[in-house]
Amino acid sequence: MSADFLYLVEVILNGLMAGVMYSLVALGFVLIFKASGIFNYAQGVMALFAALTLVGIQTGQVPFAHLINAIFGTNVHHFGWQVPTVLAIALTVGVMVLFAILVERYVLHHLVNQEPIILFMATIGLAYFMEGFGDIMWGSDIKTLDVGLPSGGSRWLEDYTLGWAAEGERYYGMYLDKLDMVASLVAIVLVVSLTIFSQYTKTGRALRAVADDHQAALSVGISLRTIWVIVWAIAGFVALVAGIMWGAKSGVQFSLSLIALKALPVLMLGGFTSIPGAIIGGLIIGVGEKVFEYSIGPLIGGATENWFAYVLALMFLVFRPQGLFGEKIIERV
Amino acid sequence: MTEPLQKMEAASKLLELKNIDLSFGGVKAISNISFDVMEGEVRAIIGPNGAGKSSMLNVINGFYHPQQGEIWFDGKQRHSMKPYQIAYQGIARTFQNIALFKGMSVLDNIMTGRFTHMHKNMLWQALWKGPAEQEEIVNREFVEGIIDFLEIQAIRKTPVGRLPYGLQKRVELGRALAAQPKMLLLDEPMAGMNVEEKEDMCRFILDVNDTFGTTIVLIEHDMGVVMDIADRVVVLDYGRKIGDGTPDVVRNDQTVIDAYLGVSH
Amino acid sequence: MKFTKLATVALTTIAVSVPVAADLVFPSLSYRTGPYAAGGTPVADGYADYFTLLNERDGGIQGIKTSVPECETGYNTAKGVECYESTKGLGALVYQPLSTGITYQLIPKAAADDIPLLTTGYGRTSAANGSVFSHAFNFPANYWAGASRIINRIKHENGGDIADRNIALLYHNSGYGKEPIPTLKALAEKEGYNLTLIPVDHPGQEQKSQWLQIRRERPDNIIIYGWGVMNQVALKEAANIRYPMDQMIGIWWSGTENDVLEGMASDGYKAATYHAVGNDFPVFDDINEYVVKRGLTAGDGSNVGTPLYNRGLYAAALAAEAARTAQKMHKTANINSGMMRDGLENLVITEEVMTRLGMAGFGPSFSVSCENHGGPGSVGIQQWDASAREWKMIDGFEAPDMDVILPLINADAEAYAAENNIAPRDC
Amino acid sequence: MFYRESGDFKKTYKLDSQTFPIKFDRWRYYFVMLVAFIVVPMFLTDYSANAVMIPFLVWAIAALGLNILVGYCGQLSLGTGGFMAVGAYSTYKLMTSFPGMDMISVIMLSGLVTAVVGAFFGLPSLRIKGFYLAVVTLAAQFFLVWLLNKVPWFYNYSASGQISAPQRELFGIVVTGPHATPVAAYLFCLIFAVGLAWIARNLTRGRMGRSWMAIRDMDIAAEIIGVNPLMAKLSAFAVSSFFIGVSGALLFSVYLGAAEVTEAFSINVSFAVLFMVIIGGLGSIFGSFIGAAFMVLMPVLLKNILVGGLGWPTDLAAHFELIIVGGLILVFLIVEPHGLAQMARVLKEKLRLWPFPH
Repeated sequence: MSADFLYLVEVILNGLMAGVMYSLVALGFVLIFKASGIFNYAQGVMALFAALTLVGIQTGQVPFAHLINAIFGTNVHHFGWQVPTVLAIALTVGVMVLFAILVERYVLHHLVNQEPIILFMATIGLAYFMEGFGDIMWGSDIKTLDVGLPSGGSRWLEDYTLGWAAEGERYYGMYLDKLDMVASLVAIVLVVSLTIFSQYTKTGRALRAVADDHQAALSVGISLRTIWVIVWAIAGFVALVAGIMWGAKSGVQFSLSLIALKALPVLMLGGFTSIPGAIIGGLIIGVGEKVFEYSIGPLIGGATENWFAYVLALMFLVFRPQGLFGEKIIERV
Repeated sequence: MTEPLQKMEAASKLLELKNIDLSFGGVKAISNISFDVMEGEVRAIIGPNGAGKSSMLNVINGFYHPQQGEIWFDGKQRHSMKPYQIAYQGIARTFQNIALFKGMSVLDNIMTGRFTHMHKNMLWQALWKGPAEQEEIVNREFVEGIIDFLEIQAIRKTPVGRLPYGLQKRVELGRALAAQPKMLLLDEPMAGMNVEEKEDMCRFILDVNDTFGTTIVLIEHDMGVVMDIADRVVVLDYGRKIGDGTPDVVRNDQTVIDAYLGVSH
Repeated sequence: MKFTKLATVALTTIAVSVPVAADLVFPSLSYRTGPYAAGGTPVADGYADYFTLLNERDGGIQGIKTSVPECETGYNTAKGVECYESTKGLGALVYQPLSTGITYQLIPKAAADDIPLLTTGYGRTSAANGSVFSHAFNFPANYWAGASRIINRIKHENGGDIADRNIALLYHNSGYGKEPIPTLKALAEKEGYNLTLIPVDHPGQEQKSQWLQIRRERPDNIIIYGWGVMNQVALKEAANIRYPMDQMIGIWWSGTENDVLEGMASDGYKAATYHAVGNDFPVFDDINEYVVKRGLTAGDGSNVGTPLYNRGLYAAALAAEAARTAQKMHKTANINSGMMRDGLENLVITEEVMTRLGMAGFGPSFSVSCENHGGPGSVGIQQWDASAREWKMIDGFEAPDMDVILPLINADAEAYAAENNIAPRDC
Repeated sequence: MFYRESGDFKKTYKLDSQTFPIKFDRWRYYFVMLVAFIVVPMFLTDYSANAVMIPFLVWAIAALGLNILVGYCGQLSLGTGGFMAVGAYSTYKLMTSFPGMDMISVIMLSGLVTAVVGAFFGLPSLRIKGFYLAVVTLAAQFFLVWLLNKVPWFYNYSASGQISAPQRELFGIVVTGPHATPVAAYLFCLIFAVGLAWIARNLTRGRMGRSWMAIRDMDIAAEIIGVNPLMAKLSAFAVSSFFIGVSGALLFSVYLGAAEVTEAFSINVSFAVLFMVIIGGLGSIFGSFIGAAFMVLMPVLLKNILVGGLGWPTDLAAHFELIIVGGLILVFLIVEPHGLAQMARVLKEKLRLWPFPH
């Protein structure tokens, strides 16, 4: 095989992996949109807050340290103990569930049956609030996240594929990042369990009923409160997973909340209401973005990923205006 | 009895549908239906639910494009035209479940009906003072005429979303009338109304037909209303025409009775 | 509309607080929040701590206390302009906006308000041409000097000849990142190496396709002009594809304590710098004694001696030295911003001056003149020693390839002068 | 009590369709205009002009433009940043290649250029609706920023891609560049803000506005009564982009003086202007101004109170600023989901009946 072909395969594989990382973030958006028709702008900030909380608990950091020092002039920083990873993750999930309960009680409870644009506005306020709150609680310096995830390229694969290219061509073996492989496994497990949960369990069906019409679901006896708490808790968990994967890559800091931008084209392509759509949309965007950058990017100056992802989503949308897997928009007169 | 007939011979054919076929995917909504509507006539379309009445209305005003058949309006054959182009030809309609613009007041909703009659371009409207305002006032007077006609002066400025069902139906009729149409399509205008409101609506329909001379195509379930005000009636069942003629002819037609009394096919 | 009237009246009363009598005001436009907080906080701490040291140890500069009003810009140009306008009235002597974007806004404004700008190691490179930019200074070094010095370092490592070597520039796809490109292209013609440009879009968290391209093309050297999260991700991806760390050289904004990885992963990574690293200088003993022990540090005192902290400290020292020069020139301790401009324009930093400040060998010695506001542009090279977990200076401060850079600076300055019809001063 | 309303009947239709039918409102409007044009310039300092009033006016124009598209026509757009960049860069090109051209026509032309670009990116809106339409405008946002950053012709081949506004006068008064006095710059922006507000007012109450609102509420019914959906949507995109282009031009030439596309016109700008429109109130001219005031002035006011007044450390103050702004958005939302303008309307209704309950 020629080196160019192998390079293309490598780009496609890495594109798939990147797509998985995008869809991890997109999953949180889909979950909340599916159950409450809200486009949750605060999903990125929730991922940041979850990752900050995890690192904070793990390294025994004193929450609100900066605030306490400013008010009481003390100089306290760390409790001094190290919490094992699994316990830290469990505690963080607890914090996210608490967050879900508070959001439901103080925000969503008042906004039953409002138009989506109003609920979208609520998530904007929530995003600003969480951004400031997260920074005050855990400080805004860069924290390294060590959850025992493997990092670095997989040496075995590089050596194994070293000899594949035709002689005389510069080829250094196929490169795949171990972290991405782990992320793909986690994503697949997550998607399968969420799909099963939403299709076949009782609460899953209730969740889909609430998504279509709040009042109709209420009239049938589904308690909107518990459904929304469950959904926001799951979305919080998905945000934690996304936070861990992206945090392990670039360290936990403010710009982690910007990963939400990467999820937008995936949502547009895969449709807002389908969990498989989030994964397949992510894969298509990931591969499309990387292959375009690999083939045409250098000719027109590079860094084309950002806008091409949207152009790609746009191409699909022109044929199916509600996304690949979204429900068909039926217009009855 | 004779009076509607004279009206019929003198008038010319306003609308003619020739063997229309309409299907969604495999489902055949309308199969091979032809009928015509005379100018100035009150034409009723009746039939059980799902007979294809609303689909027929949507075909007339261009929202659905039939797979087969010809549509002749005002003497000209209509090729594939977009709904808004058909509105300019002078066809207006009301909807089965009210399609009012909830974000606007009653007055604005009816003024929107005047859209086809106002022509000042964007720059004039941005300037507002001068021709654009003049045109606005002329159209406002016409709309005020309709508001008086429909007796809804009191609710002129309230947002449409707040009105009760009966009044919303009236506002929708007002919007359709504002377009000064040659032909008015009414999709179950009296559904969900009590007797007194039904009488008002019939009075309005007949007044519109008499004073403005607008041809009316009416879909209605209430046989009493249909028999009273309709000049001619078309009966549809499962997408096929099973009866056409004056109300008396249709009332005694055996196939129509079977369709209504539910003889199994 | 009513709401805005209330806001303006409330604002004007607060903003125009009475200027503190006769303090030397050095406003600090810092960013401790937002995507670049980790980079901005130590620099702001170093800047404020040096002036606290002067107040505590010497009672200010020649007897006049210094005050450092801080204003949060979050590395955002609109907030930067707002901070400039709000602190301008307090008798500000010099502005160090710490962001290329804000510098471009302030160059015309500061010139009109007769307040000098000092942008050591960033900002608009062609501000080095003093005759066009009367109020902007960017000594001792700027981006083009850094780029040229890095190329000289690569030449030095390869016996002086880098013809048809492949050098890649990985840069933040913004004004800051694109600044060195003209210089590197000019040097490419002169030295014969071929340059590939690899842009990374903000925020730079996802660089997979860039590093796959690097892995395919295997450039001999990579120059990094990054800022924020982009640096950490770049070094992590380089370690992942096992790219040799000692063939990578970053500009000073990509060679800080935040950018290097845990463990041995980034051992050997080099970066250009215009000031020394570490804290074995007498000035740091004073900092510990007069500032840290008395609990007056602006931050939590943990970043003293890190590259970013030293950069803030060095910028403050240069500003203080310029103020002292202005006081001597105008024979008054109470100087205003116009006098400060003259102080900056006649600043002379020699080895004796540095030893007096307790910073012998901390930075290059240079002198500023009317037509050369950029100084010699001498830059050193530092290397990350992962085992000792600290940066080490491996190459002294040397002047860059001025005969390539100077024409570029003058060309760009003349274009700016033509566009804004400024008559260049004849120095 | 405030509203002497009884007996205030309109005899002609012309009077009935006034902007401010109630006399008290008309007087209040004249008073606000008096304050804006005469009183504020008297108390204008450098700080209050460059940090408070001019940004408020510039962002109000952008919010006005986006409100026409999102509030009146129902087409969600996240491309505001990109369109403002087009406005700014066309101003820069016009100013540098035609130095003689006066500032008003420069700004208007930039608005027209942006209107054409906006209409082009509005084309797919015929097939795609709702949140999915946001992708079209997001593609526009990222593509325009990438294009203006990559093609050196747009920034006259300067090294770093930064563009700075040269000095220009209008009727002999310096308006752009560093020597522009705060009053001149403020009044220049104010003329545009008030003029464009009136244009928006007239457009949205006439035939064009009704066709937009018809498309927003139920586009099938609108199409059937004669509104050509493509023309309506494209005109909404064009007019909205004209406003946003003008605001981008003013942001670059008068407010900031220099701009760099990836930083000054990033995706955050698109989100910020969308928040202004939603919080201010969809489909209301007054809402756009109030939304802009809230999102621009609230952080500045909080900063001055927290840092200037209470002397907090700057980063704590910045974090609390976010918390307070986020908290206020949530509180306003729960009290009145339809935005501040609706809250003002409800307040006005109460005032008209005050002190009587109904």
